[in-house]
Amino acid sequence: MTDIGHWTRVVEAMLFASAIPLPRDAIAARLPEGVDLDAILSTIETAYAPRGVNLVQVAEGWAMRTAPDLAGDLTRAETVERRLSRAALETLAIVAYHQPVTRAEIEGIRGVAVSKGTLDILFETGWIEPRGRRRTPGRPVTWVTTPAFLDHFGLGSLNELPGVDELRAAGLLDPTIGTWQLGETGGGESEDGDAEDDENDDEFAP
Amino acid sequence: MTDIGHWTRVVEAMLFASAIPLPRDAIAARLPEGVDLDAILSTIETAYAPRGVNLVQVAEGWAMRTAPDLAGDLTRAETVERRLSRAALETLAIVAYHQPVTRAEIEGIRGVAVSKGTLDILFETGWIEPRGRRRTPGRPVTWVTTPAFLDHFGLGSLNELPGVDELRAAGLLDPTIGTWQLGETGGGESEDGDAEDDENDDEFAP
Amino acid sequence: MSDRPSEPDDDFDEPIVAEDDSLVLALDGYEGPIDLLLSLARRQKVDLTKISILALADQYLDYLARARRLKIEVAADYLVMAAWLAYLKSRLLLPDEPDEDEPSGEELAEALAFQLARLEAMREASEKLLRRPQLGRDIFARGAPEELPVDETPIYRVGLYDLLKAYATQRRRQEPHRLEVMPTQFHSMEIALKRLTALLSDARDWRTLASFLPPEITEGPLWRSAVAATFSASLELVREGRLQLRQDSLFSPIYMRAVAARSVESQ
Repeated sequence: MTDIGHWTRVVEAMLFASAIPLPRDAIAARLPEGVDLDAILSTIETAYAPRGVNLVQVAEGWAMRTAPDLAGDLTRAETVERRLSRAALETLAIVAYHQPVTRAEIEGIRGVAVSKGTLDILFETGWIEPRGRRRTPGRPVTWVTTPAFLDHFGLGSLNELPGVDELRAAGLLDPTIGTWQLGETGGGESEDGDAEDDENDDEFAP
Repeated sequence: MTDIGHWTRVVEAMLFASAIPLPRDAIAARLPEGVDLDAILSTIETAYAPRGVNLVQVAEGWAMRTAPDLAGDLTRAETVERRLSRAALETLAIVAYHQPVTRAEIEGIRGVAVSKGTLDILFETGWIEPRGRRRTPGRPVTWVTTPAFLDHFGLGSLNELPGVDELRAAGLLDPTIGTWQLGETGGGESEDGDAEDDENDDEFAP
Repeated sequence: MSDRPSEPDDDFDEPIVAEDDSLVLALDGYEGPIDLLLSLARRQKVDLTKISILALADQYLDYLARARRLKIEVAADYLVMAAWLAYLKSRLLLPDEPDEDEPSGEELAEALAFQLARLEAMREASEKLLRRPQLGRDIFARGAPEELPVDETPIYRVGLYDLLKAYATQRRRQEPHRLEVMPTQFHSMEIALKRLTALLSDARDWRTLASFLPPEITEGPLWRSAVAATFSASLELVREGRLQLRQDSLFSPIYMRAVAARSVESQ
């Protein structure tokens, strides 16, 4: 831990100062040109790896976090931990793995109606948020997960969702297969691109 | 930074995660007996001394803080857009049209007191500056506009400021108050005379 | 901390307790027919992709039959699923008729298997997520974040127009003001009286006051003045005994009709 470069110290201070992950660009914006940020981040990551505090890549950014193996030795946060219902957890997983996803699509996957309260709780927790609308009749709202979700579960990006590659390979995240076979709701619910350049988009636009 | 003891890591994580400086006793209370806390704190202090974050002892206890010498490099220069208050804008206009002018004279023209802060803000913008003093009792400072003022407003010289006639021609001196119609708002506009260097056209508007 | 991962699993207790045939019937524990199907499928103890949909359909129908024998109330969606599974069974057992519009029995079974597998995958995924170290519970962020200093340089966006406008505004404030009242358009009582008198001959039956208003006046102060003027005029005509007024209750419409010529004469 000797001979630490000046800009390494500056980056270290920035990372320590922030409670939320800093996007790489936000760090770079405070550094002079020519400073090799990636090398600096890598240096810091290595230096802290054995310590009680680590540099981790979460939610598309960088953050200092206590080492996960110390969980048992650290006093839990005073806040009462929110126990999510099984329905809420399943819904959260579906939003995470199938996003952007409409409520009807969630219901199609779960096979039961999703109460509005379930989405509200997840929204209130700050883990999911509505983003855009399907370009299908009714223009239903689609839901996505937030950076806070990634941060909470220590995920660098959505690609780090547990087992996401296997699920994708098995076709289980394939959005084109709906619930038509049960002759129930959601029949008309089909996948549609989110691309802004879709045709007949705008007729229902507010 | 190798071979860090487990309890050193735990103390490090505690100090990092705490919202408030931790008194020595509070840390000790969370450690098993026999752990040499002073040695640990000293180890951490030494380890972080050259880094971007330091362990410091403040009145309330121990805390991690970004290194004070980095303040300059952590400071981000930002330009923020501000709106000039109406008072400031009017004061600026009066200085422009009536310079050199004292604060008392500005107040006389505006009909209300001019706070020192208003002149300070204008001085800070670099658009006005004090030049000389009136040869009257109290020898008050007189204010004039600067070349930066001309520059900002795209004026070649003070002579290019439009005269009162031109302001009227541009509709800027039209009163918008003083017209009233039953049940209507913003109904008619009427001309209003200028007291100083125009004949009064006192007839009612058509 | 090694005790951590097992904790959330309580949420996933299954309502079916017994391993053997004496399965405990508790439909309340299921979140709908798909959930029940998934639980039954898990009992086949095979990879969900290799599951026998036919066997599964039988198990489901059997389960529901037992529930009904035990007089357990079965919600409609379970019965809908039962009917659909019975249909699926028939499609699977009977040779497929070549019909291009309808999916084959195998396709239906595949789709159901897919749905079960997908839901199972999402359940596993949510458990895996929960097993991860979580922020604020297992790992912590900096407790006392420091705000990085920002050196703010204010810039003022003011145009020449704003400056001139400000000057003009403050000058205008110094000048004497005049309150000018614009000519007001209103419907006078004289006009209303004239109009009402003219219309009187046609007003044998009760008509609302509004129907006597000039049709071209529909809104605004003019309309309000017309209502007021017409009402005043009607009072005048009542006083003269030429008109009758009626209002059934407070704020309800006002009706008026002409007094028959005979009665005028008789006065």
